[in-house]
Amino acid sequence: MALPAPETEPSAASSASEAGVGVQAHLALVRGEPLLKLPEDLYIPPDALEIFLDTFEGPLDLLLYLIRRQNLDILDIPIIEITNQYMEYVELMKEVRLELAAEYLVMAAMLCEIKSRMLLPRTDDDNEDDEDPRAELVRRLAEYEQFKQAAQDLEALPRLERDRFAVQATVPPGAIRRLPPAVELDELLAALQGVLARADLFTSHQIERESLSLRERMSAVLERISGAELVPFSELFDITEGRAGVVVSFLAVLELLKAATLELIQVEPFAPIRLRRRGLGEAT
Amino acid sequence: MSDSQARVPEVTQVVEGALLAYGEPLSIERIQGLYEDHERPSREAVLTALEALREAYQGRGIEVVEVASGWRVQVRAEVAPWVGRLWQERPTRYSRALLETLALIAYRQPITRGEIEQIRGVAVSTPIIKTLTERDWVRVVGHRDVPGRPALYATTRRFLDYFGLRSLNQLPPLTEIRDARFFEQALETPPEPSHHHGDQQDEGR
Amino acid sequence: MSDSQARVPEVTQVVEGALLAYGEPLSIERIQGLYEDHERPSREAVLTALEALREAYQGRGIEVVEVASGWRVQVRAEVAPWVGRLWQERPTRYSRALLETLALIAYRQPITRGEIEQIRGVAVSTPIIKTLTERDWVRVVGHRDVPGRPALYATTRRFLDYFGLRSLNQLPPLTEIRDARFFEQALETPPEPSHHHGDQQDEGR
Repeated sequence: MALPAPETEPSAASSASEAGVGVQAHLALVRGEPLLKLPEDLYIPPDALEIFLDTFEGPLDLLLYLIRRQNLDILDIPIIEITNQYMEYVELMKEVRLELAAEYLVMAAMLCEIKSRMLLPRTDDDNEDDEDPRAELVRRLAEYEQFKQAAQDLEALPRLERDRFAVQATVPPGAIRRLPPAVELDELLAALQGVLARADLFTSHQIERESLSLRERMSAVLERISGAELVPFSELFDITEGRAGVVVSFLAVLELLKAATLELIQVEPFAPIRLRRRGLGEAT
Repeated sequence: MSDSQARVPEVTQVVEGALLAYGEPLSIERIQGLYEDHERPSREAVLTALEALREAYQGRGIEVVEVASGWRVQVRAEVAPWVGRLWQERPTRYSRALLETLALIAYRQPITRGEIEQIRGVAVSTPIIKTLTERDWVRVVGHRDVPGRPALYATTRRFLDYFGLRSLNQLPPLTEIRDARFFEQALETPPEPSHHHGDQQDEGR
Repeated sequence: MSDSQARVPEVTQVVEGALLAYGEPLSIERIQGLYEDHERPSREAVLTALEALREAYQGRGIEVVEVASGWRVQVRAEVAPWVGRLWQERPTRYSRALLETLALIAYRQPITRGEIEQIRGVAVSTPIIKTLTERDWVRVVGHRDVPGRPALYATTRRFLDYFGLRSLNQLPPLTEIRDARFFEQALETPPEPSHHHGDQQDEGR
């Protein structure tokens, strides 16, 4: 437990009484009459108080501390005594710390409720729902204690970066290559199908009208006319492709002219026609 | 690939190089996957290589261990205190609140934040959940089908790796709740009259 | 610290653990600095340890080398091609947005980004264009002479190679793709083993 070290407890008890005056002055605000009203077993040097209170992980933790410190049986808590001690701490926390988690107050209410139920006389005939008012609290305390221990066990496990260190040998450069994802043609076509379905209304005709060979040729022509120089019109045609090929090339050039990607230059009538990129001057 | 021309090294060499370079646990399958189909060693061959390494590392500064996601080489515990001085900063200590939250998720998974809060008796702070998630020790595995659909948290393989465990079964057992018999009784049946007397002592406060 | 009680391990063990844990070159001084004053090994002792490691690593998957800033352990060149495949895993699949963009470039080339966006109805992210360009499936073949001079994208020869096409003409015409039955037909007669995944999908329908 992250509570005051055991060896400080007995000595703190005596030092608290010895230095009584100073301490009282220090904590004068606590419940009006501070140290004298503190639980007798609250052996905490005043300057360590906040740290001490900080060590509690909530009301269950505080209750467990109160119970364990007195070697009390969790299963048979003297509820009145514990409630009183708990309230002392809560008062103290309210004085010392500005914010007190609401959970502490909820627990205080629960304890007071249990206390009052314990004080009520019981009639023999309502045995049915007459369970020990402490049962729920005991169950919660036991469960919390179990996980409090589990957390400590976890902390004790040897772990990386503290008790174990992973290795990291260097790999010579060049050995590492990252492969991009694989794509199947079907995936590509399925994606296109999706897009077409969405874009059906306004783009379908346009997309379908032109054959792929024309589209491909347009790219090829653009590639051919990539530099700043003028390319003779005739060079864009490969006679060996036959009539169909020539027609496709011609259509490609027309499409590109229409799209204002290329411009056609003829210095004078009947001079060779040449092509170049449009607007290339501005770009370079 | 030029790899195909290279002489295939011994399995032990490749396994050692891979484990040491990767720094994270490697499964047998992952190691086999380093090879082209025609040169791939059998599962047994990889296991034999791991065993050979384990022996070769006897009395050395490192060791081969098996954790949840596979095999890993780590610095031996005996030299860890010296090696740890390589890093100036002390390794982060985790708060009790974080460890308790982690313990609850580990032992009670899948669990909602509300359930954790109920057992701990205090609110679980968002930074704690964030830290646990960022460390990849904990993740959301679903949602409970109740109003608000709260997230269900569970621990990850990396959590096990980090704490050097092969499975959740290797977690330290939860401590028995003392006198479970009474505990159940207290919950299920009305307490015996004798207890009333015990309580009444308190009247003498 | 409890370290002081621990038996000081052999220098070789500490040196090995430190070199492997650190992953970066360590100088002799740095290694010596891991020890408390009274237990610190001499420079010669550290060098001897390094030499011992160098010998121990003969014929193994790793080696000790001295580089500018000190000593480090690295994977041997002989096994590096296999070990390097650890980082070669195929990342997750391409996004639908990327595939749609690629398909549109293939079918509508040369096409500007704006035109792709118009057809898809959403913006085309720069990383997508970057990925496609880096993969050398797509490139800029010109600029449309309109305000802003948008780049015109087209597919490359490598794109054709990757998908096993001799020319774009081998892609199915749009009218066919548009037909909802297209994929069912195509999958009923799987021509190549490469369409295996498709088959399995089909069975699951």
